[in-house]
Amino acid sequence: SRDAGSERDAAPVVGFSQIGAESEWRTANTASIKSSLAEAGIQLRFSDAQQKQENQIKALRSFIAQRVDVISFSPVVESGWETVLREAKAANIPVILTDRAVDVSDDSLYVTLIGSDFVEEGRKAGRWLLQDTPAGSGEVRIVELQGTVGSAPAIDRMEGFHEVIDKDPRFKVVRSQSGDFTRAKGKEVMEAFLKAEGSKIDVLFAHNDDMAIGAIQAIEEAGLKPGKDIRIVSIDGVRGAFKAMEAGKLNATIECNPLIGDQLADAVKAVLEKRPLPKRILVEEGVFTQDQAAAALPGRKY
Amino acid sequence: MASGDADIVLQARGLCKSFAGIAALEDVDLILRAGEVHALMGQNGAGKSTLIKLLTGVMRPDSGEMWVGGQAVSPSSPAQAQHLGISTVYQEVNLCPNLSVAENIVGGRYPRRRWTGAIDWNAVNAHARDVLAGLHLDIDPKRPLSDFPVAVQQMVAIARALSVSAKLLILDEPTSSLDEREVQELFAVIRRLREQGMAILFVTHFLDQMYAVSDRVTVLRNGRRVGEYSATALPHGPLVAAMVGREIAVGGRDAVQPAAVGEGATVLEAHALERRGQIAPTDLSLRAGEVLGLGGLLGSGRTELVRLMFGLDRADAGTLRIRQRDVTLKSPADAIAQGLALCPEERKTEGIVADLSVRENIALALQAKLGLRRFLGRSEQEALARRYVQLLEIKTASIETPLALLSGGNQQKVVLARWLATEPAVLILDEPTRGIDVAAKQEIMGHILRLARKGMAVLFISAEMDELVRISDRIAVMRDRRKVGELTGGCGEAAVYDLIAGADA
Amino acid sequence: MTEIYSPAAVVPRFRRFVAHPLFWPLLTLILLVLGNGLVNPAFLSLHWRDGHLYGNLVDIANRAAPLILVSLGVTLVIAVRGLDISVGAVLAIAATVAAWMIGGETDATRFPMAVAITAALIAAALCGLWNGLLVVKLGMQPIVATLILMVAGRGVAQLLADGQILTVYYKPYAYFGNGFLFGLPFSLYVIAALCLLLWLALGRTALGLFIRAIGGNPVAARVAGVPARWITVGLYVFSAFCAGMAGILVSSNVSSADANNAGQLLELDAILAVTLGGTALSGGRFSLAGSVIGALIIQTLTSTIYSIGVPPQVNLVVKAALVFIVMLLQSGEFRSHVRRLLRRNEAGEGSA
Amino acid sequence: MTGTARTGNSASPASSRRLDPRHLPLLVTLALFLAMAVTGGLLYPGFLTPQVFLNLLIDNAFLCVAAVGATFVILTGGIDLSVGAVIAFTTVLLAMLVQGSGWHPLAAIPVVLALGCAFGAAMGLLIQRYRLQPFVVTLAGMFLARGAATLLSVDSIGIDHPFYTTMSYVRIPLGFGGLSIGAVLALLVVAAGIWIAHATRFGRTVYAIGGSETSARLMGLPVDSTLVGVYALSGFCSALAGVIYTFYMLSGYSQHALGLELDAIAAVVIGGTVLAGGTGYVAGTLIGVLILGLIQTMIVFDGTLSSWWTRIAIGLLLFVFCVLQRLFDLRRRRIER
Ligand SMILES: Nc1ncnc2c1ncn2[C@@H]1O[C@H](COP(=O)(O)OP(=O)(O)OP(=O)(O)O)[C@@H](O)[C@H]1O
Ligand SMILES: Nc1ncnc2c1ncn2[C@@H]1O[C@H](COP(=O)(O)OP(=O)(O)OP(=O)(O)O)[C@@H](O)[C@H]1O
Ligand SMILES: [Mg+2]
Ligand SMILES: [Mg+2]
Repeated sequence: SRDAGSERDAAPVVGFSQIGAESEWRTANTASIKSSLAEAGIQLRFSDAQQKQENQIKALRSFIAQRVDVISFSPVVESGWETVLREAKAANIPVILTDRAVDVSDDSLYVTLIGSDFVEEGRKAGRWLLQDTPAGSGEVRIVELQGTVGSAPAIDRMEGFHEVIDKDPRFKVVRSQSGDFTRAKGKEVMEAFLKAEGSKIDVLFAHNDDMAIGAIQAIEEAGLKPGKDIRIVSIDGVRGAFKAMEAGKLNATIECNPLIGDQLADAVKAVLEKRPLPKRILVEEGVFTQDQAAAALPGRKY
Repeated sequence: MASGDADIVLQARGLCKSFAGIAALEDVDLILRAGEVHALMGQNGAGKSTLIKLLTGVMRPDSGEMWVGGQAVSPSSPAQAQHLGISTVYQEVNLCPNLSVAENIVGGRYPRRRWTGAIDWNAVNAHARDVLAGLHLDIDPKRPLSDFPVAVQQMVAIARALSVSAKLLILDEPTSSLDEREVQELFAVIRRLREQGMAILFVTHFLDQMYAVSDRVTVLRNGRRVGEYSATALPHGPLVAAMVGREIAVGGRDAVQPAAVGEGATVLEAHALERRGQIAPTDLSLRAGEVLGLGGLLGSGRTELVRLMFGLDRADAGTLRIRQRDVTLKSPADAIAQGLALCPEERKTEGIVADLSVRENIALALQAKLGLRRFLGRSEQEALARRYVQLLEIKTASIETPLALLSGGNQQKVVLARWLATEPAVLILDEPTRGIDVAAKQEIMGHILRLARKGMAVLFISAEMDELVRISDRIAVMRDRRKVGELTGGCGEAAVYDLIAGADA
Repeated sequence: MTEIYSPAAVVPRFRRFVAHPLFWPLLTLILLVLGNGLVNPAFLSLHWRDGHLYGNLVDIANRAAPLILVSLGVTLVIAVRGLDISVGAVLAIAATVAAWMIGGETDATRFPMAVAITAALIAAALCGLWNGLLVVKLGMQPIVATLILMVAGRGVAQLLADGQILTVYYKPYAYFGNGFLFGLPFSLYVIAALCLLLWLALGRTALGLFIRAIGGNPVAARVAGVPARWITVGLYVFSAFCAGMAGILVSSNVSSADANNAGQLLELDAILAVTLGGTALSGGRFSLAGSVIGALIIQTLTSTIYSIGVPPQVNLVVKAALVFIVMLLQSGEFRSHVRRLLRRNEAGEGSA
Repeated sequence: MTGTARTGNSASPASSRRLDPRHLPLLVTLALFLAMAVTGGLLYPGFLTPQVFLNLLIDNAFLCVAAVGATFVILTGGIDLSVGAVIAFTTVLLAMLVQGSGWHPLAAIPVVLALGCAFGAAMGLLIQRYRLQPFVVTLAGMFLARGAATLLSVDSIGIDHPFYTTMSYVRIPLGFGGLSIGAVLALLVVAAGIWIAHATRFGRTVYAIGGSETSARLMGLPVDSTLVGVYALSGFCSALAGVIYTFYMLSGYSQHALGLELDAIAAVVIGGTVLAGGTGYVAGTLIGVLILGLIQTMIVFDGTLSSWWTRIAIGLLLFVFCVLQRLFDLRRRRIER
């Protein structure tokens, strides 16, 4: 086996385990990581887990067997990492998390977490809705398109959103159903909502842009005007969402920034140089509305 | 119990069974006694197998009663029947092709190792070898059953039934795929068991076999019991009359007259055809208008040879000429396009499509010959099916009945009809009359001869030597996977046997 | 009991009707729809809007269209003792090819739409050819042969799309999945055309007979001269072709091709539809009409779940319960078991 | 008399003792596995280390256990699609019992095992009693089990009971590396599976049913109870796999083991078992699992593949493997005939 110490100066090796390639967001995330690490002169061992935690654990074990210098990964879920992270620690390989936290008893099992906060995204969507709704308006009937049942973003975004709107009795989520984060399902479920509720829907909250884009089509086919008859807020901030906002069909999108490559590269360098790092590195994210869309669109990378 | 007779092993009274309103058995009585071989006779579809299925718990009777050893019983599964001491060989080989021969014999009653309780495979194989040896069958019991042709499978099924120490042994047409010598082995065993006091129920279509071992006969006709007779007191004529319901002449050598053959053109010519491990280089030629018989013992390679000629297997060497042109047959479809037809030996695996109706089964080969686009259409298929159902006297509720529901002999007739319907130039028949009753067999033989006289070339394989000798214009004899000689028609059975035994002579 | 009170002439006809293999699937579908209507009368309402029919039933038919297409193909593969679990991946490939070839950010197309669609269908058919050859030439087990494409196919689709969801802005493309012709969704005409084609192919040629013979006993069919290998390959091609058409419908419906998610788990739904329709997975016995009904049952189930508004975490349990009920209803053994129980109860009450 | 034709055909005892020709496909599969491993070793440094191969077992222990259960089902000609869902349900229930209700794991584990077994038996009963197709029944079972898991909890629940943490970290030392408890359990299950398949009446009835259900019935074998038993066994194996999964993950989550049933079936089939039933070996299933694991390991070691190339590469490796397997098999058959 090779001598990790002597090669460290030449080209440090990072093993990165990605969740998968389930959405454009994820693809942009992967691309950002790949290009930033390459620019920084870091060698990348990339592994795709196809949405399965066990695959991620297998990948981490292989990284340990290969004696990479740093391990980084976006955990599929929070729990279940204790054992393999201990193995990494025993092998003296530092771990950097991206995207979301892990639930471990011992904080020292990872160095830092770079990423967004799904609960906060849900809250932002809720706050936007509060702001956008004129004071003194009557009941606001909301339908919600959830992400894949049981998935972390779905659970957290729902939690954050409800945390905000539940405080105001005017807001009522009348229907909530999973659209699996896809356009096709988003459209199909929205069709069913429209049939069931008629024109009594005021707001649509979608856990991601893709479902919102699908739902917009369903709303148009039902003869209603998306963005006007039904206000729509969703999360992610992909290009398609900006286009929809430009056309006035989507009201707001909460950015969830996948471009964390540079921050990851910096963190890797810091770890290798044994510089201290904060336990949490936040990613810059904003809320975009229709009036900002046209200006922001050309600059969007994903 | 109805009768005080102590040696009655099984008694059945008033058994009735109907399928979808059509009676297969009506009010049938049967008495089987220890130390007696009881034959069950009847035409195809008379209800023999159905009766056996009722006795062995495969099906429940609609009405009627049964006693075993004086106890009223109504077995609801074969396992229960086995518990009652009834051991059965069903008409179709009902074993598991994927399991080894030994396991098929022992299956369900495995010897165990003392400590672990695990199956003792050495004991299993040894036991199987013993049972097989009792039938003078020397095969490796560890090989899967599917490695062996039906004849051997049939012997294995018999071996399984014999390996149980039962009170009653039921054999449904055990001899239909066996040749003379195997039959003799079986009869020797049957006689031994009779001496030991076992009751035996035996179904066959061969009258001489019936006379050879049976003490009593029950005759069924159209699902009704015609009567029970003592075998010695019932000569040929009355027996057939009881089965068929009218007088017919059977077995006379002049029943079918092989007319003198003209010199027809050679239609099929095999030259040094060879497949390693199966067929040594063999020549064979076949002329239009003749019936060429192919004689030999089980495993002499007859089936393998015709498979090569029909494109079912590829030859390693040698040539095949059809109508003076060299051909390479890649599949049966090619052979059929050349005007060949092969009625295969193994009805269950290569013949019937059980889920399809009688009509579709009959039309299948002709349709394959015509191709996808020239579709026969429902009415044409119906006409075809009707014609052959009538011609071969196939007993079926309707031509739309799934073939699975027909009796064994009638299934065989359907497969035969399928090939007759293609009106081929060369018709190869591998054991075509297996399981077909006496009366029908004569009709079929006559029909085949008539076809030959009209110019068809027929290659005929049969385990029944007298039938072979009677119908063939020429007989080619095979031994040890090669042709050892040819004889002309009417040469007599002895001559064929001499040739078969040639090496020893 | 019916036998006693109904007029003698009606009984056999009723019996024959009940005995028809499609009776129970059809009854299930009708009960499902009616049940929905009871809970929510609006479910059954159909009205005319912007020159076409509008309502849940139209949605169900339209939504079920891709599943119906795929189920038809899979039915025939299963009928010859095969299995095709690559349909979802093939659907994704076809959708991606079509979307990529039309492509672009604007209304202009990269290739003419007809070319794009033809290419997508050809790509799908080639996938089927690949499956068929693996099964027939190499004798691989159908499930592994198609597993290979199931795994790799989606990768190929993502490779073509570079991991992006390809959005199609070219308006006419949206017609296939969204358009209406004479008031009914266009996709229904696609289904109708395919059914007609199949009806002709199976009823007017010997194909139906051959397929059932191959499924019933492949060896016997081969001995009888049926070109079993070619037909089998052909059916894999057909199945993939159907998946390709479904891909076009799906991608057209949302005006985009999502290589990763399009047709996800479709193979399971398709096989479920096929089985609910009465086709035996062991081959031989198959019913195309049954598969259509099966697909409609599945889509109605899905719509039911949406329209009765169960929380999403209960979805699967509800679906499971409904599938169990549907299955048991269709099982003759179960029905006679229930009948026996009822009769015993009646007898018990009588004696008491 | 008829000896000429017969004795020529019986295999000579010497050769049959040396190698049963029916084991040949298994050996070919094993040889291909080794060839593939060597190829990996040549391509990637650090690949041919003992721990990498032990990891194959550690990381796929649950798959292995579930696949052994699936092998029996497939041998009867059935299929069990509920495997992954039962695993997920087991993990969630275990986590809730241990974490939420404070049960000791040793009390909770028998409960979930019994539940898994009962669930399988219930499906088996439906299949056997009402002649329902296994595919639909177990698919509905899959919906039900996963739905029940989601109902119990949508969140992923971590388990930090000391018993669990030790089960998770302990490595049985083998000199050249260590095996986890789960891996050892998996090997035991494989051994038990081989024994059941080969040396018990239940196992042999399974093969007989796969060969021909009607024949098995006519032979008087206990077909009905065996059919139910086979699904119960598969349910038990799935639940046990779920237990091993919790050792492995220290968490219970309704989305665990998504699509694992297909991996299990693939492992069984690659291991040489025929989906139509009747032929195959439990040992082959172990090799099948290892092959799937090896393919994944090779891809991680490569480390340059993007997500979609990963899929394509898995497909290609699967393809190469299956083609070689088939070609060897076809050759063997030709030689044997
Ligand atoms: N399961 C079934 N369903 C419908 N009809 C059946 C069924 N089994 C048998 N039959 C019919 O019952 C009649 C008797 O069949 P059976 O098999 O007992 O005849 P057999 O005397 O054994 O004839 P063979 O000599 O040809 O074997 C036949 O007409 C057959 O078609
Ligand atoms: N009695 C037997 N003992 C062992 N093997 C046999 C026996 N009979 C046939 N076989 C097997 O069958 C093969 C050849 O059988 P084949 O069917 O070609 O012979 P056949 O002359 O057509 O016999 P049949 O009269 O059964 O049709 C042999 O290779 C052998 O394996
Ligand atoms: Mg019979
Ligand atoms: Mg033969």
